Amino acid sequence: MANLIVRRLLQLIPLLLGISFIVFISLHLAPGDPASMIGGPTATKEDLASIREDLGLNDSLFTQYLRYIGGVLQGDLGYSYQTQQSVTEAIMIRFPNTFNLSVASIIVATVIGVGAGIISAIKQNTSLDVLSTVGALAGISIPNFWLGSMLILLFAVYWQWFPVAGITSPPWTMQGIKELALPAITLGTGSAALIARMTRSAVLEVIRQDYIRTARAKGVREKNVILLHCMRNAMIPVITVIGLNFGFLLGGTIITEQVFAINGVGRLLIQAIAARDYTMVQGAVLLIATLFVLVNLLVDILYALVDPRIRYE
Amino acid sequence: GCTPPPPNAGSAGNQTFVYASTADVVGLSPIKTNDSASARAIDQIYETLFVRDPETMDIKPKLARSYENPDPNTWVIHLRKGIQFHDGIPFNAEAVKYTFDKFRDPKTAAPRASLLKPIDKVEVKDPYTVVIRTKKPYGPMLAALAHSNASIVSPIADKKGDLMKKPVGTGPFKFKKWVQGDKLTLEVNENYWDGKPQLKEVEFRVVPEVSTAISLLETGEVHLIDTLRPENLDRLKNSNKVNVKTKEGTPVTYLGFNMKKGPGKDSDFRRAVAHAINQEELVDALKGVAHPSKGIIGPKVFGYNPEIEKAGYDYDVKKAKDLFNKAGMDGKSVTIMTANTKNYPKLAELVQGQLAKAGLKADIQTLEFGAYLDRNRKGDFEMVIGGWTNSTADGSELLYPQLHSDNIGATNGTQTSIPEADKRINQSRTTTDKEKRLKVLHEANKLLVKEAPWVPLCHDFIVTATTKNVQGLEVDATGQWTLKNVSLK
Amino acid sequence: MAMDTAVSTGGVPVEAPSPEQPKRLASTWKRVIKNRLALVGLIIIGMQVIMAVFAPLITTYDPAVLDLSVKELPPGSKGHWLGTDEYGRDMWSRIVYGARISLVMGISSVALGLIGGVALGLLAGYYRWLDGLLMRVVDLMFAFPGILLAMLIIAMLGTSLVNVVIAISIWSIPSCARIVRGSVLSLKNREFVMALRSIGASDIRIMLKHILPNCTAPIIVFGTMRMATAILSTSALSFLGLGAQPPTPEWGAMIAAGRDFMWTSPHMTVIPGIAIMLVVFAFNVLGDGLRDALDPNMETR
Amino acid sequence: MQDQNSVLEVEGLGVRFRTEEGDVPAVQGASFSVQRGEVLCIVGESGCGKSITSLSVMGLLPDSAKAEGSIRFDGNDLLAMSQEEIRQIRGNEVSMIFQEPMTSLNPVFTVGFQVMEPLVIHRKLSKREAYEEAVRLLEQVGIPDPRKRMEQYPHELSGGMRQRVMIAIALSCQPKLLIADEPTTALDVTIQAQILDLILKLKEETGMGVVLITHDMGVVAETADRVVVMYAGKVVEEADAETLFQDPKHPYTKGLLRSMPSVDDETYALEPIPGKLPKPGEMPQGCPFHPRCDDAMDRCRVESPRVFTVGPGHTSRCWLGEEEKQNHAGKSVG
Amino acid sequence: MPEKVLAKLENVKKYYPVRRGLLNRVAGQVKAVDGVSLVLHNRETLGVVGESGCGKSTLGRTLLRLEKPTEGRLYFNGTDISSLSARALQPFRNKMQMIFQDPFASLNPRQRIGDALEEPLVIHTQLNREERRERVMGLLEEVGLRRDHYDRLPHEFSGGQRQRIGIARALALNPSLIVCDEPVSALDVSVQAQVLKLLQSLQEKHGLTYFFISHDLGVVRHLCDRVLIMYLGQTMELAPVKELYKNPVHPYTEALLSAIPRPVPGRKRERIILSGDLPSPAKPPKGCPFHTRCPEAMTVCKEIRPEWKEVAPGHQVACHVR
Ligand SMILES: Nc1ncnc2c1ncn2[C@@H]1O[C@H](COP(=O)(O)OP(=O)(O)OP(=O)(O)O)[C@@H](O)[C@H]1O
Ligand SMILES: Nc1ncnc2c1ncn2[C@@H]1O[C@H](COP(=O)(O)OP(=O)(O)OP(=O)(O)O)[C@@H](O)[C@H]1O
Ligand SMILES: [Mg+2]
Ligand SMILES: [Mg+2]
Repeated sequence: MANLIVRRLLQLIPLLLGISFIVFISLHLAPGDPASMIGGPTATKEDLASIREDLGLNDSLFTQYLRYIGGVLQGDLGYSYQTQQSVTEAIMIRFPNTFNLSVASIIVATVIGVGAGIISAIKQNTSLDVLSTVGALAGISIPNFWLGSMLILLFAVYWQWFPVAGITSPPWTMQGIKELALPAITLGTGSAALIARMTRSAVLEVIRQDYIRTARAKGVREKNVILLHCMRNAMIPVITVIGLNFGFLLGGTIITEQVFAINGVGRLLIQAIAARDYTMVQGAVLLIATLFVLVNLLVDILYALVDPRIRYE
Repeated sequence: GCTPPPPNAGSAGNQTFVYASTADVVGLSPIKTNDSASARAIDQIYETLFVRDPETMDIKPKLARSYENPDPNTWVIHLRKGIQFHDGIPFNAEAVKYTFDKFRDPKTAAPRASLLKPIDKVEVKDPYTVVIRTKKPYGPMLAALAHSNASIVSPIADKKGDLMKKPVGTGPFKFKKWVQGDKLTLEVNENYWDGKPQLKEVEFRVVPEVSTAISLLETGEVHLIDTLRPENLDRLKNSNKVNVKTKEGTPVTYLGFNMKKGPGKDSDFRRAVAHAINQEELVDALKGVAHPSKGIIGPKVFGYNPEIEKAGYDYDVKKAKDLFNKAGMDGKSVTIMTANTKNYPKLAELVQGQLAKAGLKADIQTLEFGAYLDRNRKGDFEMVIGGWTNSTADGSELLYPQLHSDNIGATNGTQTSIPEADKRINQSRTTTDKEKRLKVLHEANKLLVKEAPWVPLCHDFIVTATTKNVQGLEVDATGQWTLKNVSLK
Repeated sequence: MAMDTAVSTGGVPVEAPSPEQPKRLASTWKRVIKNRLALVGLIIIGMQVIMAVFAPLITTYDPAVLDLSVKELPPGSKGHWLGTDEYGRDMWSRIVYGARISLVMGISSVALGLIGGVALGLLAGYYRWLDGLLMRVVDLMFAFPGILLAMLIIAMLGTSLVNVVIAISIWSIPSCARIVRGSVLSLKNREFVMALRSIGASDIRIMLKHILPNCTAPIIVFGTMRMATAILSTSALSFLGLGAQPPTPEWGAMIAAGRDFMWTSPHMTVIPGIAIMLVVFAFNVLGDGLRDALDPNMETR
Repeated sequence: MQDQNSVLEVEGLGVRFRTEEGDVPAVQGASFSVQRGEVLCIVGESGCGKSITSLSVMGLLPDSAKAEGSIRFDGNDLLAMSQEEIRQIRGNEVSMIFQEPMTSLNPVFTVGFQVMEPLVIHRKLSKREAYEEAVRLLEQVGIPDPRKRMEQYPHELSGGMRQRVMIAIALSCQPKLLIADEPTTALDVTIQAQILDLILKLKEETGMGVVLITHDMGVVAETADRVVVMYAGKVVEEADAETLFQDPKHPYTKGLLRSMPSVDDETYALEPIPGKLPKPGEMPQGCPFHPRCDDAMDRCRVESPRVFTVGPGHTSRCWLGEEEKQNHAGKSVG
Repeated sequence: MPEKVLAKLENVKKYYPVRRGLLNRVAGQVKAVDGVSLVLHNRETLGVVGESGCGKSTLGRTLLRLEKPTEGRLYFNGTDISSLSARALQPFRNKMQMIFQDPFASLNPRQRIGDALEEPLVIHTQLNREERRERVMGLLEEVGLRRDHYDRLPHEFSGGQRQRIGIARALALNPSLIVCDEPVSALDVSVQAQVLKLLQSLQEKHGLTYFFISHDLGVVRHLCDRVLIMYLGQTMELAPVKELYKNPVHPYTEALLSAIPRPVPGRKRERIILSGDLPSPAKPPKGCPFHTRCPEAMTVCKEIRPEWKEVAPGHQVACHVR
């Protein structure tokens, strides 16, 4: 297990180098540069020239990349071109919000998805099954901004059960839970649909296995057959989907963050791209990639916990 | 409870005012920023030597007491006494000199350095008198000094700290806390020289989605929003909790031509387009929150003369068709470039429809703003829909950057180079005589409207929405406001 | 010699082998339409295709022509049974013409993504020595934020439908590659692959003729699910101002454009939303049906 | 007819599956009984209905199946019981060992958990007692070092071990009836011998009735007291083991015996039964075996044979049986 | 017995790496085949018997060069093919074929039978479509299938029919050697006999050599000329079939023979019941691999691997005890 962790973390290094290189190149290929965005539409040639000089954009690409990577290797993600603030700090302000939102949405998605998946599997080919399929598909096909705005309109403006937007309190307080509720539902429905479909097929697969018959032959109660014997096995593929989704959520969910005015990584990233804030984009992407790898690692570790056949030596 | 205490709970002096902006504040130094979200905050924290009267648009002293021009190249400015920065150091001529010198220093790389470029030297005559010298007379000097970016900063604070993060000015509110991307909190400046404001705290919340901001306004969690789009108005009109104010403003939106290549080189083509544009219809489609004017310099900008309306091309589809034929445009199509921000895509669609009526097929190419800016600077387009906010409300500051040949390759995206116009624009800049300036600006305006490197589409309204209990908010035609006199009832 | 007198279907030996290809297709087809949900999906898609093909015949308005005198009419208005949008364009015409664009975009971006993903997945699954390298590339693509990718492509290549399609298809490559690789890994160890090697079949032949056809089930399921994501991605991109160019009646762009009118004219978002939902639903149930019908073992079960 | 000594009496059991092609019979009119301390073998080719028959006894038929007839266990009709009542019996008084030792144990639970489960459910033992009992059971089925095995997962055991664990589970509540569905098919001969010996030994010790399902006539010969031969969902012959091998009456039984290569006789000529087992939905008219039968008569093609008693405790479902003079009026069910 | 040597194995080993740990290093080896030497004569049937996992299939696959031997030499028709490249092997492919244990798994479920049978002809011959079709029709009839089976998919056949398809595919290229990997163990009792008879008649007709893998000693006795007993990747005993059944020398062979259930009721023979399970081939015991279960094991068995020696003409065995 320790071996696995070390290996993954080692693999992270070339991955991050690769990503930072690609991001660097593509940002520089994209039209516009940080100076032009800092100067804005009013900037004259002189203005732009002095900003470029100030930011060191007149050096060769190679020098710029080396300078950046040199800093990163020393643990310094650099300073934002646009706001001149520490990239690490900027990310650390946003990350907790994104993290809380991701956890909340994945909880919503898992509860709804796994529940609906089990029901539609054990009631296979009944109207309940069809209903849950249709519901799942509806969940995927509703755009997040639409659902989000509707939820705000109904639950925050009309009934005023939840606050409209923003995160002000820690997630373990009542107020914090209320603040996370609507965005988490908005994000959760999409993932719930996938999880439901995955759970359904996994349960159907497992329920046909010989050991389920064995459990029944032992006289195990049907409820336990499903929840204990069946789910423990069916969870294995489901965990992958949940993990993958969680990885994506951690990368920031621009639209939901925007609709619910959540100060998250997704918005940071998109603002940074819009501002051609090279260092900030790099920093955010490196964080997202790292998280993605870590979540995958977590999934692998969970695998081993759920499925004893998997052993990482 | 999930809603904050009712906004009118506290008595005066105990109130928190919340403003929602769609964009995050980039930074809090007037020297190092050039975006409107930052400017709104800077306007509460810092002050300028001069300000524009929101009603009359006249420029009057603020931190300055008075000024005189011993000669057209010299501005002697007398400062108010007894004003302190938030950090306790006194406001004086040294501070002004420091601020302007820092602003103009190329090493500072101030994004709006061009604003004070005409200044040659800043001298401290006595602790409360500064002398600003220019090489050539500079007409829009006062307008420039009234611009947010010309706010005076505390030299001590700037030298030791980072104004971007911890601003120190003389304004009615001082910095308290800033969570980047989320919320900026200001608190009242107890020692404000011009009378203590009634609000205790001011919050700038970032709410990127306008419809969410409106919801917040309706629930009373936010008191002011000013980035409304016309489409939002119908919703707000039905709300009994919200006041919407509209007011003619300085920003102009235009349809520009590439004057160096493509069909835009042909003046017949440009006139044809001008005839094909129906401003009334555009304004109507924008729910009336814009005003039609044929002038490039619009009604709220210094240099406007109502005469200009007669000089413009009237809406005449038939003429447009003829001229298109004359320009040899049958069967050809043009591309209109625009940015995916503000009303531009919407106007592009409307313009496309109007051109189609006159027989010209136009394709729209909306670009992400950075790419748009890049191509605009390079003049890489056929036609463009763009805008200029006129934040100094001075015609010279519109025509010089946008349509003067000096700025081709930068702000003059249409690459307009009309020697006659250049001359008038230069004159408007190099005289300090107000009447003379008005005259030459009007002439330049007329000339440009005739030559039509731009076809003005509309001049925007400034739209603000507040909760009903907000009182004393005065909004300037450039969209600027201060909360000094605001209270919640 | 012992003869296996198979008592198969009726037992009447069919001597002359009939032209087999149409027969296979027909039987797959029959099995698809036997599945009621899949049939519904098929009908919906059929209708969309008809709408797309005969758009000029079944609409009375040009979807791109503005008529500000009739803007924002609610559904059920005279002459515009689905209402009009903010520019007075007929919603029905826009939906009908939008079917062309959304279907083509959805299908082509998924198809492109599948081509890339299948190629990567096949190679990685089949060649152990390539697996490590290719999977790291896939990881890289996975970890690279999709929206950044889209924005970069669009910032570099410009906002056009083709570029949106490219962005979305690149986006689906890594998941597809992983799915295909998984199936290939398990298929590779099946005995029939060994059997093919024993008759001297080349790797290319085994991969393309034998392994690939056996991966169709997961590919179909992935592809049809991905259709939903693809069509919705265009709406997300439009929301960020990066999608189809106006006045193109693309459904995602229509939803995004209508969001400012959600309170006053909700039909501007709801109608294209329903259109998307129907397509997504149809493709998914059809995909399920198709997978079952293509499964050669279904009959024996 | 109630036999004091019999644990299980199956009469006229029929199982039908609802499928898309309509109702398909999998078992038709099967009757047999099992005595205490007796091993009844059910033989027949794959797909002839052996497993379905045993699953009916366990009440574990899939939802799409419908059973009719009567299955009396200890005098009570299992088919008339509620699911909950049957559950109480399952794993307790009747238990079952399945064909595939590799897949019949749940891969994610320890061996200990799985052995203890029925003890907790049926015998209501505490965790601790169940643990000790499970260790005892593993020891009983010949698993060395049982305490260590308790903590292991199925994949860590060999096939023979796993099958022994399955037997331990099945025996945990001292059932009156053990059903073993091809318990050794997946194992090697040397291991198979160990397992069969174990089952027989345990039967001797506890006196339970055993139903052993197999298609290996060798296994039958070595273990069975009585044998039921099934073909295409029907019981075609029943006899005690000795009789069946010495004097098989049904042509299918005869064919089966002839098509087994002999280990001891190299001159033995293989005589395969031609043709193949018909699919359940495509049963030929008349006797299901007639297309493959050398002795088939015209009558066999149209009329399904009745069950004839052809000797003491020896029945055969074949028209040839009618000619046998012992004309005990057989009852016809098919 | 025809004497001509068709194939020869000299100390053939096939180890599979066990990967684990950081960077997937090879941490150990499964010795699937561990030093097998033997000769295969023309037109004979060599039976290979052993428990599951003892390396029978691996040996068969290595013989056909579907796996590259880790060590040792492999001759076919006098040519050393142990290290030829895939391309250089191509001419040998049509001379050696395989029939697989699971007839269903060995057919591509989505390929029509006709196409599956034509595939070797496409790869190895210049025949055109029509000629190939004719050849396949002939093959179908030869193995007892009907011409109209050409267009069917594998799942539309019964197990016996599928195995006939596997046989037809192996025959398509007129091979001289066929490795039969448990060709009947997945079949029903009554069908198994049909297939065995078919294999016998084909051998007579085409002069085939069979390498016949099975764990059913009854089947082997019936079909084979010589029998090889394997245990944990090693050869235990090799003898002509009659000799082996009459005079088993190795204790393992004895146990195997005694454990076979005989279809003769009442005659409960004394069975040699071995204790314990098959050790893992990744960690085979030192010395004689069978010593952990051998009722007659001696100390020397635990230390030294017994030699492969001839105890009677054509009868070889590896055991210290005998
Ligand atoms: N769920 C099901 N739906 C439809 N038919 C089924 C189902 N399960 C079994 N059958 C049919 O019932 C018949 C009897 O099956 P059963 O499993 O009892 O055979 P078996 O004798 O145990 O065979 P084997 O030796 O292969 O285990 C088979 O023909 C099978 O096709
Ligand atoms: N490709 C492979 N990679 C790693 N190990 C393998 C591979 N193929 C076989 N083995 C191992 O080699 C050993 C011998 O396997 P092989 O398949 O030859 O046995 P077998 O005698 O044919 O068994 P069975 O009777 O079950 O078919 C087994 O332990 C197996 O796990
Ligand atoms: Mg069975
Ligand atoms: Mg094998």
